[in-house]
Amino acid sequence: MRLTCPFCGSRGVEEFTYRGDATVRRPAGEASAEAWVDYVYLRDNPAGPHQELWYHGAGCRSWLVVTRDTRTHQITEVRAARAVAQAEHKEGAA
Amino acid sequence: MTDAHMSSALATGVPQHRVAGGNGIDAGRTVRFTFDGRQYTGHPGDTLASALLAHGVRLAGRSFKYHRPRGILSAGPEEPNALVELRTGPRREPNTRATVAELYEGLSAASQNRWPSLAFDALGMNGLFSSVLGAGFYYKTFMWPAAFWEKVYEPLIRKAAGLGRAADEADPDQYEKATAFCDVLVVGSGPAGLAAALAAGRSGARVILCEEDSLTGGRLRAESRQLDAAPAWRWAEQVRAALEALPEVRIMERTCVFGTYDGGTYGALERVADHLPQPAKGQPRQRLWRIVARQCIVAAGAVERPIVFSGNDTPGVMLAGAVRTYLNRFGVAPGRRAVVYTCNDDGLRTALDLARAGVSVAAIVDSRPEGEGQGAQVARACGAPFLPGAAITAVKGRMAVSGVSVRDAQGREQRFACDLLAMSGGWSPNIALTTHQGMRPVYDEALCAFLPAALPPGMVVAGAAAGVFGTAEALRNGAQAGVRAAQACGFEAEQPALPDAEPESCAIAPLFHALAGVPSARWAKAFVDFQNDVTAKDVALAAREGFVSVEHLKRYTTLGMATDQGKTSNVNAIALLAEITQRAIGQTGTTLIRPPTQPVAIGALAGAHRGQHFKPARLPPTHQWAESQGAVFTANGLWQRAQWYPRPGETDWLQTVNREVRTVRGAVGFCDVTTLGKIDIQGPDAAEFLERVYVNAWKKLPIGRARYGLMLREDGFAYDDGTTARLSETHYVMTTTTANAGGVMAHLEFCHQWLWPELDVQFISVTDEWAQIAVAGPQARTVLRHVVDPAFDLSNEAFPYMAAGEVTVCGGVAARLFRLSFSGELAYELAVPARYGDALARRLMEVGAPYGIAPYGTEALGVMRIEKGHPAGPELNGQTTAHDLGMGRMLSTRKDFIGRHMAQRVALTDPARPTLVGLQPLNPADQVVAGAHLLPDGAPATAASDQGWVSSAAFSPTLGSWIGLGLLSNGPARHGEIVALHNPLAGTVVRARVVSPVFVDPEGARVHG
Amino acid sequence: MQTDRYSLFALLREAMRGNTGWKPAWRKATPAPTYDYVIVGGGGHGLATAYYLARRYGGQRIAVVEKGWIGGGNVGRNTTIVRSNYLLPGNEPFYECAMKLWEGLEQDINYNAMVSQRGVLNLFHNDAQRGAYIRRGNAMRLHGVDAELLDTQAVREKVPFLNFDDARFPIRGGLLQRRGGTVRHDAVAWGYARAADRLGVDIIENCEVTGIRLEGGRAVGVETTRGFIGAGKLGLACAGNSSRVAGMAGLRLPIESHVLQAFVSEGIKPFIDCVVTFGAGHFYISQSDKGGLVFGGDIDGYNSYAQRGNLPVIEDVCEGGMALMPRIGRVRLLRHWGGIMDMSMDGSPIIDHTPVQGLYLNAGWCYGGFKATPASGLCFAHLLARDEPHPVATAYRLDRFARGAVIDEKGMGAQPNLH
Amino acid sequence: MVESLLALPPVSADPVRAGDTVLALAPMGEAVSLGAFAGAGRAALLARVRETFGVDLPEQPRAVASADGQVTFVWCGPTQWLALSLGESGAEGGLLARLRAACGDLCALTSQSDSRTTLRLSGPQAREVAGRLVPVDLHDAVFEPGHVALTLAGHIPVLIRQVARNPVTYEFLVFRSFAESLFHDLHVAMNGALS
Ligand SMILES: Cc1cc2nc3c(=O)[nH]c(=O)nc-3n(C[C@H](O)[C@H](O)[C@H](O)COP(=O)(O)OP(=O)(O)OC[C@H]3O[C@@H](n4cnc5c(N)ncnc54)[C@H](O)[C@@H]3O)c2cc1C
Ligand SMILES: NC(=O)c1ccc[n+]([C@@H]2O[C@H](COP(=O)([O-])OP(=O)(O)OC[C@H]3O[C@@H](n4cnc5c(N)ncnc54)[C@H](O)[C@@H]3O)[C@@H](O)[C@H]2O)c1
Ligand SMILES: Cc1cc2nc3c(=O)[nH]c(=O)nc-3n(C[C@H](O)[C@H](O)[C@H](O)COP(=O)(O)O)c2cc1C
Ligand SMILES: [Zn+2]
Repeated sequence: MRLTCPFCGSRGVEEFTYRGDATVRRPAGEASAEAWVDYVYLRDNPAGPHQELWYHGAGCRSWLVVTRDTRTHQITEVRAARAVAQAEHKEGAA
Repeated sequence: MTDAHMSSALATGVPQHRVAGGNGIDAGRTVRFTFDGRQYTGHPGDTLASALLAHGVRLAGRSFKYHRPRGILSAGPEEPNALVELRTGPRREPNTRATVAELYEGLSAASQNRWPSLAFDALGMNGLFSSVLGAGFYYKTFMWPAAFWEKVYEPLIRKAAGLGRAADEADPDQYEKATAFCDVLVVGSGPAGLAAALAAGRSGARVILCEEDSLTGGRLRAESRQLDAAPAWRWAEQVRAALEALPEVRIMERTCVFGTYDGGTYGALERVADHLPQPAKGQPRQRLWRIVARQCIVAAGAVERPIVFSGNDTPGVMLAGAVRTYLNRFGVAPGRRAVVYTCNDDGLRTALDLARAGVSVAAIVDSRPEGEGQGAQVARACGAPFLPGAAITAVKGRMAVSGVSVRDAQGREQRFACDLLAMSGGWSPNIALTTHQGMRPVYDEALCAFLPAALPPGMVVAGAAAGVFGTAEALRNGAQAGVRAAQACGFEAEQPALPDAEPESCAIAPLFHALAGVPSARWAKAFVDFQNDVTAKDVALAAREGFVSVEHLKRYTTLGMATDQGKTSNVNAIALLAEITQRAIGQTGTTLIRPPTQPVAIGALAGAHRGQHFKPARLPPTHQWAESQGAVFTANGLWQRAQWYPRPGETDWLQTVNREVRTVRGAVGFCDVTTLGKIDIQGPDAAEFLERVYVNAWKKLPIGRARYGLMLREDGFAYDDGTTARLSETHYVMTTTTANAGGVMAHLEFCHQWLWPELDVQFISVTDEWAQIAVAGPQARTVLRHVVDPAFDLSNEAFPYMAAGEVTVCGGVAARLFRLSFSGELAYELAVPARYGDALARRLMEVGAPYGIAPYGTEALGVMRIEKGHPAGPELNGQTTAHDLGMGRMLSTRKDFIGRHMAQRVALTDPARPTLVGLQPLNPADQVVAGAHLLPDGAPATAASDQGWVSSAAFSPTLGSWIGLGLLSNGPARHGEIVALHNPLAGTVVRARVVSPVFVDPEGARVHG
Repeated sequence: MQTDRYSLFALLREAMRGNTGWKPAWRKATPAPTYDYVIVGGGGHGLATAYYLARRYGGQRIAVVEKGWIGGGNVGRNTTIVRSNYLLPGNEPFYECAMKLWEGLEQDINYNAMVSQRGVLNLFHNDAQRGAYIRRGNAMRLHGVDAELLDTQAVREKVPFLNFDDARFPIRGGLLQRRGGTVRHDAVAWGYARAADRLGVDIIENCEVTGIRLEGGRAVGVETTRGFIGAGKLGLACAGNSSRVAGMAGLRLPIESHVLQAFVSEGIKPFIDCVVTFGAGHFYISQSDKGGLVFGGDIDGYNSYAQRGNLPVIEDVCEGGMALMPRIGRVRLLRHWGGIMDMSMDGSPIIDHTPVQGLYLNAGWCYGGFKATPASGLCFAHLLARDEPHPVATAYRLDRFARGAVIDEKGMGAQPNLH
Repeated sequence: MVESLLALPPVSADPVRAGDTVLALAPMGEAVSLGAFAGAGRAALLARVRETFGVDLPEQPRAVASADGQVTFVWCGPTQWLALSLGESGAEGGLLARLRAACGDLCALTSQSDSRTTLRLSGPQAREVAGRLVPVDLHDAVFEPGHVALTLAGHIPVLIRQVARNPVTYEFLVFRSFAESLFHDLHVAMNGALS
């Protein structure tokens, strides 16, 4: 499997580490216990397109949000996690 | 030829079966080899199989279960029968297919799975019991008495298991790996592959052409075919030369593409030196390629199918196409008098080639009714009797074919004497690479073949692999595939001029077995899977017992599970099952084909990283110096660290470690602690960032001070700890444990890039930048005074415990000094640029000598941290909480930090959780062992009384006693209590008192001294 | 007369009449409109559940529905290691229960599953690992389970062909459980299926569950590719696919689906006579009774429902193999494949009710559920029949994540790919 | 000035060769990492570097030389660069000091002089040898002098860059503690690549 790092280009999966679901969001400050359990433990785990976090640890050290089909391992999109988070942050702030 | 005749040939060693014109051998040169200890000769270009056949050797091996005598079935990698142990000693290679083992001078091979000899094999008796030993028999018996399985039955079964023997010693050869990138990967260099490579290569695309054989050409070398009115193999050689001249084309012979992986990655194995007596110095035996290709053209050809009939496994029964290969490529006639048995026109060509080579054709048996196909014509041309609509019902001969029984269209039995039976059940396209991503092929009734339906992205199939069987068509098809693949990569491509090929008929009528009308009792010797001895009868039995899914059939009978993975047997089995269950072949479906397409040596998949080089070694800056001191090293993750420094006269390690500890506690010692992770953190939000990743407070940490920090995981359990020092308003340097250095870095990046992108902060590892050396002991300051340049005030007031600062040492070397103590003594960590680490160690030895300085290793470090009750790896094992480690009160309630919320869950705050304590045996000589469990004194040794465990233990020379750290339920409330340390593995129980985990200097006077 | 019971005598008798009298191992059942219990998933756990329900809990009308052919999931593709060498109190009694059931399995179900107690040896390479293994071995012993600690010399005597002399991470010893070993994977599925079938259980193949019908918050049956099947109680045992199927009832689970690869070499004469795991790399190995080296290593580490993995892990596993056993360098890898497992958030399984009434869950077995098969079946049957957890499976509750009572053998936290 | 501590090179071996391809330790120089702060703006940092060094910090995996040729800026990630010079590390008026003056307020500056070791592989077989260990495409149309890749050489994290075309020359920047292992692995690959 190969991931295209937006910064480094197409690389073998051995350069990356996986962190899982990129759709969950860390609850804010005093969220409910339930919200925390959801965030830390519960996953959609879909068969099909999956948004997930990868870390280009052996490369540019960027965290990436990757859209990958869990049935075929085909990757349709890779974005820098920082950019995704920043966009959301701005949205949240606005 | 009779058996007697053959053995006389053996005795003389004359290759009596050579005929003229082998296009792939160098008949002018001779190569010697041995098989089962006998000497033979062959030519460069021969395989072991072709050379044996040239000598009339038929018997090559024994089958797996019934130990039936087996010969050579094929001329390629699909060979199920002729498996040998190649080479000897540590290079012994079991299960090597004689049909692809290239001959080299001195080659030595031995038959396998037989005892005492190939010709007489005691376990050949198994065949007599075949009706008992049918499919799945072992599931039905060997159950009584239960204890007999391991003692009696299994050892018996295991005696019979396996074929060849693995070497007894480590593989002496090297392996290598490499990655290659291309636009177009072409798999196979038959007419389709060559045309594809030419079309793509001429467009300027980067092309890799992989051919598992030693020569390019595919079937063009195997056939007596003409292209442009010249032998077809000459055309192959011309194309090869043309390709070689193209700068962006790379031809890789002896390279098998064995697997299709995700994202256009292909695995390939290059056999660099398997055709040589041994690899040249420094060279690998084999090389594993990871090929990254934008497009892949699978032009892997097809494999011929045997026909299922009684006795079809007798040595001398061969695939028709293989017979042609031996004739045309190797110049070997595998027999003197042959019968051809076919259901298709391609098989008939064998009769023509045989006749041309002077082999008499005893009969042509064609399953098709009179008038279908070209049999009559061919028979006339060979002067052979022609039997249309006929079937072979039995084979005569045990060690070799001596004749066949044929039932003709009228139902009459006829016998023909022969020493060779060439059979063709049609061709199965080599589609393995198209299925590795889970795609299932579909059945084509007209071609009698499974063809790929869906393909992995970027893959196309061409030539016989795509069911395009004629040479002219394969050429065209391959060229088109090459053009399209190049275009898909953005190149302008056009079809190359293709040679003229004579028309060739591929007409076929389905024939998978000759059993119609044969009493089923005789199916027993009608083999479907040769190597695993699966007969038509086994297929029927499995179906009767309900194993009617092809995947069940496979697993129940082991059909297709041998080293050949059913390349010659799967389709016949499917067809048989379809017939028995009255389904169509397509509906019955195939089993899933998995990588590798050909078995791959485990050594090659491992590559160069073996032995001491299994993993890279990280060497601390003082490594060379420590070596010179005679240090004993230990692996700490990838790091090699000095464990202790033995001195003359010390007889065991404990003595050494005790001395090192005493030196530190009594005078001064030093230890390289470079391996701790060091992360440089800078930015306006650095303090805020630390607040969020550590449980404790950071904003108020003064510049020039360090603080101990604890990190949790988001699930509330402890993750890592270390000290972080503030060097300026916006600049910190964090230390992590050695084990988690990489993980913490990734964690910080995660927090920063994903959780809190609004924080302005930067990280970089400085682990390797600084040689960090702990100098510890009452004399530490005194010694340091000789190292740190005089301008710097080292006094306790100016540079107290937990101070951090930038200094210069040894006359101007920029350094960092931290007053930290893991040992509990007056201690410093001095960091100098890594290049000076070695010199600093030497300097410390020099200037410290008057004070009795000694280096200490990780073992003494560990003893002292246990004496001080500092948690380390065994306590920070991912299962403990801050509370468990006695650090519950560090958790700030005034801020959010990673893990804060989950750390509050009931089960994490339960006071009964095992919590850090010290353990001191009542008898100081009683050894405390890490991993012993803590039970109330006098309680029975059962799990119900289990209240904790010893996490770390050491002999404390300071206390003159063994001591331990443990996690004990309700621990802090139990100081003073006596508990029992149970170690049933060693059969010991040690009584110990629960004490504070800080054994030495609990007030901390020394560190402040 | 058809032959039903398996024995040496039956084998001989059938041999004499051309093996024509054997009955199908299990009937090809067609679904009835409704059952008391419907188990989703014809893997080891589902089939064992049905068997024990029928056999020990007097279950009446029971069906196992399987989307493909039984045993085609993880039970049919695992590396067959069975052991009960667990550390944590939540696990150890359960796995020992499984081990005891393995020990009597063949006589119980009249099927030779080749339970082979050839021993499982876990190697360690440094002091920290030794401490951890001693802790584990002692936990086992306190639970009354066999465990032995071997030093380097003892390991050398047992498996002399390991790399002792040129190792980057020298072997310092090992923890041995002699009662551990291997079991013929397929036979477990077929044996339970046959035994359950004989007790009247309907085994319905090629029947994929596509929906869970809820009425008033209660699960009443499943929609399948072969129509609706009503269920008094519905039990999910669909390893690897638990999230998908539970999702049909609106549940989200603390599970990710991951691929684990496995490997088999060409058949060679036996020389490895126990299971060996390498403590300094990702590698474990045993040798099948056919002679193939069966080995594996770490998971690929990303969510997947494709039953295949990629080269980096294949290479990593083979590197581990060569580091440990350099004599297998010229032995060839014959085939490699993958299986999809439920990787749970703490690496331990779940056998529990769900918030949906009538719906029960058996999931989260990670890469270690084969050894659990008999106990998993027994405990799930117990839960289904009695509506309370079996005493050896009380820790496997769904709410343990909210409570923090996780059973994290490896201490990796809520990151499934690290377990 | 350093008076009495002897610098120890990170790799003990002398240069090795196979055929005409040579592997050697490059001289130790000065290396400083730049980590751009977000607040102050990346554009400002680029401008400041351009002002002082006469070159744009590369926005892609590239290495560029300063106008005076004394400093090379190597891309190291979306917000990081490595500045390399042949000067003596930590010297007054050295690279770190120059950078501090130029842009110390806009980025994190950290000495990496001792973190990184440079191994230089040069010769007709250099591409073949590098390709044995490095899983990135080094074809000369794709990876040219000036190109940089952060990747793995076998198991070892490296920054590889091509520094010359004739003969093909690469530099591997590797963490100092890994240098011996990388040297060994490259040496093995050199011998193997001759077949
Ligand atoms: C490569 C590999 C190696 C392993 N090695 C070991 C080992 O050595 N030791 C060990 O103890 N464990 C091992 N395991 C784990 C073990 O195999 C599993 O934990 C265990 O088999 C899971 O239980 P099962 O047998 O019921 O699963 P499965 O056999 O997977 O059964 C689940 C069944 O549910 C079916 N199903 C799924 N969805 C539906 C649906 N919608 N409708 C109907 N049916 C459905 C599936 O088709 C499947 O047949 C390994 C796993 C893998 C993949
Ligand atoms: N008339 C018939 O019925 C019939 C049937 C089948 C084949 N053929 C003949 O076969 C030829 C077909 O041409 P083609 O080019 O498609 O096939 P081919 O068999 O000539 O060539 C295929 C080549 O691919 C190689 N190969 C296979 N798998 C490989 C792998 N995994 N990695 C590397 N190399 C691999 C083989 O060694 C072989 O050299 C024609 O000459 C045709 O006449 C005829
Ligand atoms: C313990 C074990 C031993 C196996 N031995 C063999 C073998 O000898 N030959 C073989 O072809 N496959 C063998 N396999 C692999 C199966 O063929 C098959 O790949 C596996 O069950 C997964 O199924 P799949 O590949 O169809 O998805 C074995 C599998 C297991 C679990
Ligand atoms: Zn990157």
